[in-house]
Amino acid sequence: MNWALLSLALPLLSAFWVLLVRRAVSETILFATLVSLTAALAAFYQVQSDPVQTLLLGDWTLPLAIRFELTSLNALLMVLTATIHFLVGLYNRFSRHGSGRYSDYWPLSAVLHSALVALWLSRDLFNWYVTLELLTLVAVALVTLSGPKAYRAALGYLVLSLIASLFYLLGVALLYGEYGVLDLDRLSALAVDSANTRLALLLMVLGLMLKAALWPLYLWLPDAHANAPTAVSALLSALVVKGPLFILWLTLTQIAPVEFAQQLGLIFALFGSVALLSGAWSALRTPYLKTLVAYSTVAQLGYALITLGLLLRWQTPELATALWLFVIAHALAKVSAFLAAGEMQATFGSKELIAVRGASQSMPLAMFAFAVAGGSLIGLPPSGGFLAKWILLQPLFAEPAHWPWALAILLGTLASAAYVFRVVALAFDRYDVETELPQTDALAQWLSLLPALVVWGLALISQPLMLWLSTGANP
Amino acid sequence: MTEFQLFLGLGLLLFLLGVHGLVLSEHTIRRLIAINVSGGGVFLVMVSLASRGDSVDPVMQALVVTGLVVAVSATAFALRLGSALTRAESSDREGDH
Amino acid sequence: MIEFTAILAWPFLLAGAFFFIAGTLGVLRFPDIYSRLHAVTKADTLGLGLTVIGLGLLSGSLRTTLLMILVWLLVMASGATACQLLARYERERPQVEDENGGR
Amino acid sequence: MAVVDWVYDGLLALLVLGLAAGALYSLSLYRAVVFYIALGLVLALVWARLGAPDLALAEAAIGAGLTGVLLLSALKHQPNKARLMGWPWLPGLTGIAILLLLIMMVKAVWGLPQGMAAVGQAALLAVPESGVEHPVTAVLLNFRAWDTLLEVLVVLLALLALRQLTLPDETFPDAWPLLLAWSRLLAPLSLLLGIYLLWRGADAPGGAFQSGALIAAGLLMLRLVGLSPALPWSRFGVRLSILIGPTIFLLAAMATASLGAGWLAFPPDWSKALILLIEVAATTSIAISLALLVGSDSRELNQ
Amino acid sequence: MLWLISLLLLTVMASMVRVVVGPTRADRLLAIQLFGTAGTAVLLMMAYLWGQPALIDAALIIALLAAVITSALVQFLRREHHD
Repeated sequence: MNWALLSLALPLLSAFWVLLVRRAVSETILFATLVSLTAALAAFYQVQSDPVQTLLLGDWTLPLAIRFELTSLNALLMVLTATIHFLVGLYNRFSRHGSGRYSDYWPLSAVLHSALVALWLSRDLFNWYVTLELLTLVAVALVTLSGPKAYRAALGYLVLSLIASLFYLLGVALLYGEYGVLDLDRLSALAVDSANTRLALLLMVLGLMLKAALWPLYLWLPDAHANAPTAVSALLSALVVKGPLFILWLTLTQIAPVEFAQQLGLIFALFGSVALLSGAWSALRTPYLKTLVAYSTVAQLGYALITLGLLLRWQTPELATALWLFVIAHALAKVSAFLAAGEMQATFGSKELIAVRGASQSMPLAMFAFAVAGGSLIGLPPSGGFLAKWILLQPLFAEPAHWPWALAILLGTLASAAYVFRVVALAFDRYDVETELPQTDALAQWLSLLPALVVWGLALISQPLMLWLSTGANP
Repeated sequence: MTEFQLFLGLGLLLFLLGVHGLVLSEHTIRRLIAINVSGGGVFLVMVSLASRGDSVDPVMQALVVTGLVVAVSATAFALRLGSALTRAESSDREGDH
Repeated sequence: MIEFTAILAWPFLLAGAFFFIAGTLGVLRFPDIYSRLHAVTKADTLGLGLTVIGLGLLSGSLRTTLLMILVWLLVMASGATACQLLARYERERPQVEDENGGR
Repeated sequence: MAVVDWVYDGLLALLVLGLAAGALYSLSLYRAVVFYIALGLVLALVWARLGAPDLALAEAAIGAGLTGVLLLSALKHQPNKARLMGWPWLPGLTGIAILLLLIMMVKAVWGLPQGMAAVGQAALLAVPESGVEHPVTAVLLNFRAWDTLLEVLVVLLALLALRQLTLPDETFPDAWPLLLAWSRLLAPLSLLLGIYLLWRGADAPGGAFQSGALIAAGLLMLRLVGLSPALPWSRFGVRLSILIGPTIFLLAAMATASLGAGWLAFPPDWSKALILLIEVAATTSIAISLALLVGSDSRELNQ
Repeated sequence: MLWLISLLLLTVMASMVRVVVGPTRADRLLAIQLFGTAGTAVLLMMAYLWGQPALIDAALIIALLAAVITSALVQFLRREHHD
């Protein structure tokens, strides 16, 4: 557990340090992130021998203390968070289009890192509320980094997020009123099927869905994610929306009465199917490159929502493996997609999609990164995205009654293929000879390719990965 | 009905009214007032739940203190963001002329 | 002894409440802002002062009474200052805007 | 319950409701803001009524005071008349929806049991071991100190977020002599009262947040009349005072994790001193952060 | 004592009419000032009634902040006329 705590505290401490001394800002944060990554790996290694570690903060006894829990799932999520933070940080440091070495991107991203780790570790409903607020404020601050043009999107995001937090908080208060505890395990042991419990869970679900931008409460996402600086879009899409999803999954699997969970599950699965198609449809129609990538997040979250819905509907905890594989694969692929898209947008000097015409010749690496990431988003074998989809589809194919869901997922796959190819096809279009080749930045393009390679590399460790996820995800 | 139920119901009503106000308004200050009214409702629910016993539940009180501080920080930032937005948009408009 | 101070305290409390009512009536009934300013800051401050005396007699604790007197002094100073500031603001305010139009 | 209790509770509830409606539905923004400030004051009375003096203190300082100044200062940059949304049928329709929702929600929560929650009882039992006598302070700075650390971080984050914005200019007219003299009196008074609240926090209602908010209000008062010195982010001392709260808190957590019993497990002999140290640092940070959050100048922060 | 508190609450409620009808901004603020005074009186009575000395501190804070708000508002309003 101490390794996990180190991984939690270091980014935060380094953020305070660089805010205070304002020297070697990017280097300090990158170094701290690397150490934090190492610590997360150490924690992950440790958790293999001791699968569920708990820590009662302040050494108080349970119902009073806030509880941290370390399983191989959240250790893996910690590794993922640190990896992505590090990779995006590298891009932001070395790309010409990054935010600069001294900008507040650095301390803010470090706080984001710590807030997420705090969220993964915590098992306390109210503590989650505070981490969610923290996450919201960091995310909004990061969005405003790109200047006045992002203010409207940032404000919309903030307002919706604040009201979502209140929904969540009211739900927590009602649960506390009924059971008198805030700890997840305690609640799980005490919870019964009552009108108050249902109301409380419903309020929490609404708040969390809004925060995680799950369909139909996703309307704030495309604006906020498309208007943020590139590195920030990558962090937001890859990591921030997954935090509320994690809480949603834990509360519903642990606390929700079975019948209620099943009803919710059906709704989730339906919403997820709609999200797949509507997100893809919007991605197909938008004229802007980064907005397309942002809408793809809406669509991809549809997969997570379907998986969560079916998991609740059939009460099959095994599906959690698929859920978290989706999350990990999507996070890595989306980082690549956003970095590549942002790099192209900045190089061509236009946010229009049409600007990438001929990019396969002028910026082959970035285009390759986008295509490779897109491959995982579509779910081409043997990428991480494929792995997740495969685990999800197996039980669906097994029974004819489940085929409609399989059909929805296959349709979603086709739709995501359509928007990925929309970009790729344009890039392979004939390059306009008369325009000058823009100055490209090879290093930045390589950096945008890295996460995509990692997501395809997941296939190499698919067996242990599934094992880790399945042991960690079924407490 | 006891007074805890009176204030519990009042809190829920306040929460809903705030949400209602939020849905109906498109103005930054109004929206933030609505959010804070909603927040007041949630805190009212929490405190009325805390006051059920013989003495008042200290944990719930502490949670509300935390909630208040979080709310005021977020509100402060949101209001200033709203002012910055108004300024940015008015200077944009002047730039167009 | 306690009984005696308690009996003594109630007239003060009642008189305090009376002045609060008077102040509110003034705010509601007086014709213009300047006289309303007077109503609030004088009558209410007096009402609070009487209440403090009454409560001080009831509580019988010196520390509490001193604190309450501090509150009263603060309110009195604040009332006097607010009265001056608002009156001056009203006097210097450009009288062009339409104040009845739902401002 | 006696009749008088009902009259009294009913009046409070009616006031809350009326003021909330005024704050939400007034056509004029200025009026809405005034209603909201009044609502904050009544909520403080409600907390007092429900037996939560800590909250009464916090609400008076934060909810009514700071948020009031904040809303008033935001008014300038916004058009005063703000219509509610266009469609005429919308308010009525949503009003009915609200009513139905309320009935459903009240029905759901009606049966909640009486009596104190398990965590609350555990907290009251553990107070003697916490190093402070006041239960709420014990919860905030010991039992659930991790929440509080994150909360101090939220305040810092709001300030960092504000740093990214290009803000409109804030200039005030020269203050009248009376106002100058008055603020010269009010500011030290609020500082004094803030320190008093912090000091009382260990064994009575009060504590870092209330105290920080009050001191921030004093700083704001000075700022409004042009007496306060600039607190530019570029100055090391300013950054240090803003960061000291969360930093000391985090360092305490790390120290207890590596040397002592565990993350934020204060050793019994030290807990009182540690809590005091953290509280003083947190109060400093909160006071300056809140003052800057509400009243920072356009150039003060972006450097 | 509770009756007395209720009476004060009633006067507060009545004075809210001033916030609605105005007519000037100063009038509306005046209602807040009155509110602050009556609120402190209510808190002081509650402090005595339930033996909660902390409520006197709350009264002190309200008195202080009502003053801060009035002063702040005067500055804000004057600023508007200046531009």
